[in-house]
Amino acid sequence: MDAFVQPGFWVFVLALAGIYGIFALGLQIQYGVGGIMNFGHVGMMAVSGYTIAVLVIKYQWSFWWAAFVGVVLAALLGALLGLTTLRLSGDYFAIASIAFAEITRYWILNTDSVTGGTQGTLAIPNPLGFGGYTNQPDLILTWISDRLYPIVGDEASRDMSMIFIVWPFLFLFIWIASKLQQTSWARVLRATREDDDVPRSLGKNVFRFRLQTLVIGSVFGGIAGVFWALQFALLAPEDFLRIVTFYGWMILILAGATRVKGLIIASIFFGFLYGSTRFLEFWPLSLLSSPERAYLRVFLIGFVIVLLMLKRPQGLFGKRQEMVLE
Amino acid sequence: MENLASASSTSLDNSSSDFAILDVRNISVSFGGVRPVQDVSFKISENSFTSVIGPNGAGKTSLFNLISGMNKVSAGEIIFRQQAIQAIHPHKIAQKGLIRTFQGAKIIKRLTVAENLMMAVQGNPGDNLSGFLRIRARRDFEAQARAEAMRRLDQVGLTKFADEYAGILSGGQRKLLDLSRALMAKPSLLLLDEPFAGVNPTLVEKLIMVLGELRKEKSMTFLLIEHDLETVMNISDRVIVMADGKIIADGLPGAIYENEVVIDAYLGSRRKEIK
Amino acid sequence: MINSNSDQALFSVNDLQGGYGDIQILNGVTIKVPDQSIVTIVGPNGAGKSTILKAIYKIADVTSGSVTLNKNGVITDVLATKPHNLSSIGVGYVPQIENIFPALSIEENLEVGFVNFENNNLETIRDDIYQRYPDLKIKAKDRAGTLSGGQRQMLAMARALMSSPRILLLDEPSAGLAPALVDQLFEELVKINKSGVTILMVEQNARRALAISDYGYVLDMGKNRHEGAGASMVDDPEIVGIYLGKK
Amino acid sequence: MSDLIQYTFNGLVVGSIFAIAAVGISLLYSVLRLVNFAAGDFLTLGAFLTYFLSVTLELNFFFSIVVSMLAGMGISWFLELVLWRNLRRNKAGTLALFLVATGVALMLRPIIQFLFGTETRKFNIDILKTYDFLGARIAHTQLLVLIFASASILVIALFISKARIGKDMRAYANNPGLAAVSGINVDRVVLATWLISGALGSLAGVFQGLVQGQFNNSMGESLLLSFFAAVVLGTIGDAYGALVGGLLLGLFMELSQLSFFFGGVPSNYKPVVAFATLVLVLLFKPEGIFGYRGRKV
Amino acid sequence: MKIRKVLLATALTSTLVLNALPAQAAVDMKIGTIHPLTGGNADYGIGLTTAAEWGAESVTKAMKAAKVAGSCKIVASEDDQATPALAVEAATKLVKSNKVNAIVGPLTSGSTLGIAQSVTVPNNIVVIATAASSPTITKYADQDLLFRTYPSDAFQGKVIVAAVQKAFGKTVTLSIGARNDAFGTALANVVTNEWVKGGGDIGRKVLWNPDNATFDSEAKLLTEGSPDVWVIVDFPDTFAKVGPALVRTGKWDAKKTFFTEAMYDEAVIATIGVSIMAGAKGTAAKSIGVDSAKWKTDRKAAKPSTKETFVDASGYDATVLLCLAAIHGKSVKHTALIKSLRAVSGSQGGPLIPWTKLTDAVKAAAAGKKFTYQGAWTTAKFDAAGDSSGALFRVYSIDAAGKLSSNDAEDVRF
Repeated sequence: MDAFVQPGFWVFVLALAGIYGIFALGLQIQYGVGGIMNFGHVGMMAVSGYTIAVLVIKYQWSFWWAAFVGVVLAALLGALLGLTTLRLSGDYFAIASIAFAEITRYWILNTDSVTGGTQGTLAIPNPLGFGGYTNQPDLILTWISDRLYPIVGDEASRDMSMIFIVWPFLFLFIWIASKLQQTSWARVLRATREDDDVPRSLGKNVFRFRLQTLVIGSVFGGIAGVFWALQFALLAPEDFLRIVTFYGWMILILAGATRVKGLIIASIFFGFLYGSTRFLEFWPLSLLSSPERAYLRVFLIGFVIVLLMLKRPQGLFGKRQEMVLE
Repeated sequence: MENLASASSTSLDNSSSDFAILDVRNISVSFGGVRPVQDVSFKISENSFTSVIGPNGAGKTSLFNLISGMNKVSAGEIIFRQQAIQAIHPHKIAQKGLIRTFQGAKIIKRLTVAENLMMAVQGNPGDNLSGFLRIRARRDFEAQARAEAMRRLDQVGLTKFADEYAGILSGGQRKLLDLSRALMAKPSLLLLDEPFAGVNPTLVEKLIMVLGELRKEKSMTFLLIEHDLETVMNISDRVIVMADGKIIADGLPGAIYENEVVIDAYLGSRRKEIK
Repeated sequence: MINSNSDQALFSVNDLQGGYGDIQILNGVTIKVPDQSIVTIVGPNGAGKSTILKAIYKIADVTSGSVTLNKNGVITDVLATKPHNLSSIGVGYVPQIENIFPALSIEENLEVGFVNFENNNLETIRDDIYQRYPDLKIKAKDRAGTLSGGQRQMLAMARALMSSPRILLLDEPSAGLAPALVDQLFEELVKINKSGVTILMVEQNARRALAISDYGYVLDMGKNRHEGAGASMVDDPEIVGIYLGKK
Repeated sequence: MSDLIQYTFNGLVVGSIFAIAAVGISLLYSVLRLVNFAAGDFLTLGAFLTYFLSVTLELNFFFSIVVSMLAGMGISWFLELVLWRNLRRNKAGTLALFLVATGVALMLRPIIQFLFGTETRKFNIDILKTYDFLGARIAHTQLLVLIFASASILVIALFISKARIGKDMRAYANNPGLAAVSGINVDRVVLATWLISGALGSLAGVFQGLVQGQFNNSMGESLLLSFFAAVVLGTIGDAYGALVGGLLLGLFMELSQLSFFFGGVPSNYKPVVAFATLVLVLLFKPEGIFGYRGRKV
Repeated sequence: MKIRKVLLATALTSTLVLNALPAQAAVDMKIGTIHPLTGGNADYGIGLTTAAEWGAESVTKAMKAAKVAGSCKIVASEDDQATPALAVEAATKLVKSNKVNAIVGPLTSGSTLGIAQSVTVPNNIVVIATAASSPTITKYADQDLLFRTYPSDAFQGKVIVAAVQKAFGKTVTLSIGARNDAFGTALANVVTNEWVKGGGDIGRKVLWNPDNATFDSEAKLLTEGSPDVWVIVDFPDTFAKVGPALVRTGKWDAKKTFFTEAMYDEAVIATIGVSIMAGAKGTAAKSIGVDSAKWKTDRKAAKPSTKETFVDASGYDATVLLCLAAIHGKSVKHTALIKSLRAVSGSQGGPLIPWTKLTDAVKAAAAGKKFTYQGAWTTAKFDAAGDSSGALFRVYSIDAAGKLSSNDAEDVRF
């Protein structure tokens, strides 16, 4: 219990939750507005994260330009995914998108000369010897934590600085997304979620609207990738397994598929759920060995999503109608 | 169908004097062996009001699907304002001013009533992502669209539902909404697919009144699918009768009424006695 | 002539109300189907004809009213019976559209319709059906999706007959059929009826259907509007009025 | 030539397993519109259970397989009762089903690990014995798997085409509305589908375990997307299609390594062949090899 | 608010200071572990975690026997599923919540560098990685906080190449097969480079995905062109699938094959199949003059439920070294730990004390003496980069009965 109430880890969890929140916001725009079930979202995060690492380490770009290019590439990947497979209906598209993300991951895994391959970004061929890619942003993170030091003392950390970077962005993006949701553009998309024929018969190019949504969602996936890269300072192909997309969906469902603002609480809730399962050390669980407690953790994550879909498919904040009326 | 020839001879060629806004030339369609529309041709002149009648399965809705581009013709041409439209996307056809409604009133249940209407307004800068940044233009357009929508709602008595989900509307109210939405698009040619079916008589009268007013404005051409001949009689100036995917009669409403072919098409012909 | 109000009616729909969700289609419909008869329900579009049948099969919702089957004095509450059990109590149904399994062979379509009672046998019934519809026998191994419209209707009927029904519910059997086939179809219905199967059909082709019917009902706006002996209604001007909207 | 035979054999072996797993997934999809993301873990479970019975408890191998198939059926049935039935009643949409299936997979995995451990296991069978066939090396276990898997495929195909419940399943998948009104007991069809897919999952797991020689607890999960690719290739929801799609995909994945195929795909890209096949099929022939144009996808 | 905080802080500090006074003698070492406990590599992670826990227990027992006050405990064992992001999460939890003084693990190089970059280096936490072999770790600017008991690929690769050259000559053709992950590809690259540098030819280089459905096609590729010798870089769980496939090609010869230390385990050889492995050779890190077989039997007795893997002892040594260092420096502060780690691991010489005499080692550490701990896995002798420089490599061979043998005279040292 003593360990449980220490703030440091929760600061990390909160920073990570913010990143997941941005990640889930991308899915939210795609699904909540456009009805697109993208199960390959993690691919966008991988692309932008890796782009940053490669450009900074291999070509000594500025982090910020690299981040910009990373997000653009994530958007392009979204466009490519959409142009090729968005004609497919719901579940077919979902399966195709998983395949897309897996192809991306395998490419990263097997292209050592660019991505560092299995070794992760630390093995990116680099003319200057070993180097990370976060030197520039680290200056900012340090600057923030220096400002925080007088207030929170030793709790000032890189993670806490990350919170001050990630969360304002999350709030900004949620604000933008909620504005976006009120536009006539989103109105058409919400219509396509129910029926293609009506908007089409009223002169709306449904495919273009969908594609735009997919790309915008991918941009948020890409931005999440930027923060992910910043938070972890090292990327490896194993970080971008399809389970990560699943976590994004979990947050989305917790929030209620169309509740943008619900994402804030949902991200925190998910982060807390995910983080707190590392503390299953009290009696009687203490009787289990540490590996056994690790299985329990995975089990619980699965159990929560199943229970949630069974008992409260509309999420914490959504209306039941929205899940049922699919 | 024995009297087909005589039925056709009663048809009026409305298009000879007026400008034909729609010219359907020998269109057919087939799906897996079924041919819902077979070699259908007709012209619709501008500012006219034409009704298409015929029993179930006659191919009326299939015809609408072809004209609006929802399905593609297997053969034939469709000319809308001197442009061939049979091969272009439905949304492009709509953008040209050919708007349709759907049988059974397809409303978007999870949009509000007002949103359903506002979606139909053409030329919205907000339809483009590039328009997203033109905040002023978008806001002005939305305000106008909203005002227009409220006007339409007032016309059909749905004002109080403006900000409710359209899903809560009753069947008849959905029909009103569907019709109003199509009108919001300011079409030059409006295809109405059974707008009155399942609507109570008072509402039907209201709808007919709305359509009548629009006719007076002389800015719209109507093509209507309807079963109720009395209604058809009241508003149309021409009736096309379809059966088994073909046009079996075409003419003035009054003439159609007495047409034996039409009555046979509806009630089934009096054929040989069956023991 | 059979008295339609007879309490001996094999199948009766009593003051049925309902529709789809909050859209009310049926506003109180009463239909009596005497044993061994053919009864036809006609009426303009949207009158709620098909909805009656759909309500029985839980495709449409019922808000009030009842449907009963009186088989030799044993009365069954049809609405309380699960749709898939209706065929085993002797009710067969041929929906208007999508009434066959296109991906299955004709033989399989028939087999799927078969219901096992104590003393009937799949092969015997199927042979019987094949005798009646030689066309189906020729194409027995083909996918039903390859059949023409008329053959499909035939197969749909045959499939329903595989369950040896006491009463057959038909939803617009002539819809979409070429005129020549329509005649064949109605002749076939008479034959089926002669073999002891009661028929309740909903039909658009009012004259021909009424011509072979013992009794007819005209519905309008979800209510009984008119009824009478089948043949007598064929030339009834009132029906023309109801259909074409003349009041 | 011997290369071609060798790779074809390898492909057929893998393909026959893909086929068996894919047909279970495809049946579930056609009947319940459910994309079963937990299918891979059912494979693992089947393999480990068979291992436990036949190696740890030293029971007869075939008996063990039967028991583990029964267990697969039992678990599927249990999940149907507590989970899927309720979700259908709640009118859960595609997304809900996707997420629940993934959730079930997340729950199954640790259970398997908890029950059977993390170690690599192998069945009591000689995995080294090989035969020479026209210059190709045919492994004894793989030959056995190919024979038994082919037999199973035949049985499955026969079952689907001949057994009454198989016909009911296809009828229900083809036209659920008509199936309900023509006397087909829908609950029975759904239950049968779960039982079959549960049994096939276990069976495919045992076969996969035999082919690999040794297996650990991530065996099934890592093959899941290949199964999906097989299902899509053979037309989603078409049971026969899944059988053929599985075989074709297996062949394709192995033959792609031969040099005549763009110089041979490097083996570390082998899974990509499956994913790319999936995307390409969806792209150019979304209806699959057995679907017809106009089928809604 | 602020005043309250200051007061609280003062109160806390004073109690800490008061409590800390006697603790100067009795060190209270808290260690956390990070290994994959679920997922594909869970086998190794669980083995290492259990071994580490046993290591801490053994030291505790030895401390009691040596009448040394204090404690050395594993306070939490975390799961990272062998992914860097989860390792960072786990490390953050250990450091921030459990307030550990040092970390044992992770298994993989990616995770190791991930936690170093984001967590342990910024927070001054000493890490001894248990199986990370990437040469990059050597170069990493870790402020001397990152150690490892597992030999770098740079060593191991050279050792294998030297062994192969000695047995088959420098100019023969070598084919290399490796699992397609961080461990396999990195070592395969080192071997390839070293071999070419030595003047040899590379025949085939085949990388296989550990979770492939079958490996027959990969095996076939690897045997094409009849190379003179093979080097295989794989873990037992995957090679258990690849090995039979290789045998079935009929073209592969175990006698012409070199493995890494992953196969230096008779139980592993038995699992994979003696008939497959018989005649093969390999290189494995070795602890000078230490009975590793005894360690395995002892561990089995202490922790019977967990299956052993080849690398387990690395976790044991890492934990024991950390405990000894804490006792030696009488402090859990990172600066002291770093200094003492070198003092007890033999970097500065001193008498050899094997792991079987832990009580002696604890006594020596408590007395502040310099000595060389001979681990069950390795004699670490941490060098300036924190790498285990004392590693001696044996060249082992597998006989027809699946027994391992090696000749001390052939040992290679770096």
